[in-house]
Amino acid sequence: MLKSIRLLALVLPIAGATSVLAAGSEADFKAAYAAAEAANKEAAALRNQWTTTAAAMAAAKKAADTGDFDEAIASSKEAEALAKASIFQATSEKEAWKALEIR
Amino acid sequence: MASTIRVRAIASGETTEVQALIQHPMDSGFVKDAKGEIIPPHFIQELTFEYDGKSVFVADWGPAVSKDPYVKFSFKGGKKGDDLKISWVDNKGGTDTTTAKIQ
Amino acid sequence: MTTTHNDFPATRRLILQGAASVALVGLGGIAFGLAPAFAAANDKYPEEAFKQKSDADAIKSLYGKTAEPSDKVKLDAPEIAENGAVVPISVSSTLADVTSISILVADNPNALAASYKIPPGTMPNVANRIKMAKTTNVVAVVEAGGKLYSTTKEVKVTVGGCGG
Amino acid sequence: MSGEVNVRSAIHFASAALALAVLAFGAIQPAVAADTPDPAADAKAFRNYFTQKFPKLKLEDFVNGPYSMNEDMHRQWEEKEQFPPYDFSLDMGKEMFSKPFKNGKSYADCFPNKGIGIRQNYPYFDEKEGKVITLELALNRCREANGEPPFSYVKDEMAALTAYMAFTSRGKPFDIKIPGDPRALEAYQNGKRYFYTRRGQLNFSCATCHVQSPGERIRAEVLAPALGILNAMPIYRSEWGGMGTISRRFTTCNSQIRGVPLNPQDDEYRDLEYYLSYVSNGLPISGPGARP
Repeated sequence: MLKSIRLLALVLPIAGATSVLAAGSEADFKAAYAAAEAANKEAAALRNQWTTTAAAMAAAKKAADTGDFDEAIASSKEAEALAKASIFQATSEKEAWKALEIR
Repeated sequence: MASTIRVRAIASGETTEVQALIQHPMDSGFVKDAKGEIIPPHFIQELTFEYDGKSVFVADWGPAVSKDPYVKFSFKGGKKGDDLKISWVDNKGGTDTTTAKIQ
Repeated sequence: MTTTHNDFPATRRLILQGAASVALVGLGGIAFGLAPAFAAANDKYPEEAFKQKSDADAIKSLYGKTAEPSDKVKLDAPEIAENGAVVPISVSSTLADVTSISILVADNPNALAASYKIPPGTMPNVANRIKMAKTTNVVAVVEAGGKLYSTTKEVKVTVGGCGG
Repeated sequence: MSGEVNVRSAIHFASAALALAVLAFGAIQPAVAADTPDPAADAKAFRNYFTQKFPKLKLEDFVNGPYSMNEDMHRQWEEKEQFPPYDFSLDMGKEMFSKPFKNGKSYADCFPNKGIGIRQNYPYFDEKEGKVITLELALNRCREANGEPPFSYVKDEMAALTAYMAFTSRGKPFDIKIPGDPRALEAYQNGKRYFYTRRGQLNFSCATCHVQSPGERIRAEVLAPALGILNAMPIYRSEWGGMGTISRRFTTCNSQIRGVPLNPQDDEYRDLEYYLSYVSNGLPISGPGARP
């Protein structure tokens, strides 16, 4: 019984350590995903979201569910970039649209 | 339920021109629905036109005929007020018939 | 453009599914043939001809002979179909005692699209709307006096009409 | 040696000129845009742009969209019009229009002239509500006012009803009015801004396709000119294998350029329809229509 407890005591920290490592990238994923979500909400406020942002966020979530946090972080970052681009588009078009107007 | 067959038969001189439009999905069996499942083949196989008891036109159709199929032909004879009987059978045994007056 | 990478696997998956589904349907087709009940219901329906892949096989299965090109068969079809799902095609002929007109689309999954029986007293012309999978030859065949005549025209299709 | 100096000075000169031009262009821009919107002038300019771009086209032919853009398409359209695929939807709409609601009333009681021959006046600006009212919205409001559930704006029932109402107005010119109310002018301007604003990852605006390149192909489709683009609504599209309302057309256009569509009949779409209909004033209603 004693041996098993000692063994268990040994295994636990290692498991703890590795999960910390994995958890680390999970935390990174959560942060990256939250950033993407925030940017996409701002795009929504400007009534100018892109379908590809939503697709990248879905891919990120799917990858995260399977535990592939590297892929999940990459997709979250991509989603954030797309959301930021859609925000830039909305703000720059506030004036730029007049260039094309038929006069 | 209104008939699925719309017919326009116009007698001019000694020929009658017949146009028909039929409400039918004409599914080819190659199309997938939103959930990705194949929509099974469902198409009209035979369409017959009868005037004065004898067949004046028979169409054998495959799945390559468009949805809501249309056909136009003309035959000698037929005068205003006569009856033209139209009926179809599809690959699932579905049928519909109607009788139209020649204008 | 970073985004293209995540489109690519999606389209590849679609193509694979597409291939699988066509194979599946092929199987379905064979089983379909085994159900004599349907065939018996309208024995005049040329079951076999509609299942042939190529236009040549379909013509042979339908008429049992080959067609010779003739300028007496007129095929009216668009240069570029506005949509492969609805291609207006009309066939007419100046030949005497026409008994049948058929329309085939060479590269469709099954070439034979429609076949019309023209009883005596019915004019040798027909118009209809058919589906075309892609740019290919439309073949119009007219049976007159026991012989087969045909004409062919290429129709460009930009959006496939068979879907899937 | 002197050759080299010339080259360097040429470059300097060119870049200075360029900077000047950009500045000048920038300077002119805000001066023009600051004026208050003048819908009448816009409509005239809008019509002139297209009649000059397609001098051979009769004014009323613009309502046929892509079919007025090339002969081969026109012939295919004429063939379809002999027995058009929207026939079923039209009959269904006519039947629905006359069938009373559970409370005995019917659509005829909600609309001026019993709903017959009035499509050309929609959308109109409702000064009580201070907003644009489109035909599709008015139909659903009529249903709700009579205790019936509203229809989806993109599905067949709404298409059937609007098909019938459009059919009863065939040939009547669009007659959209902008009352003196400043909110109406603002709604018109919102619609115009939406029409010219680039959106979606493909960074297209409605104008990129329907003003800059009507008659040309984008992938498989020939682009319709913006003038008279709503006159044939609702349309049976071979692409959809079914009917489509204006709401369906706006939302699908958004997603095709990878922009997330708003909800049907959101203010932006109602204002957009207001602008597009106004600048097509005078062109005949030809709905319901068939399209590729």
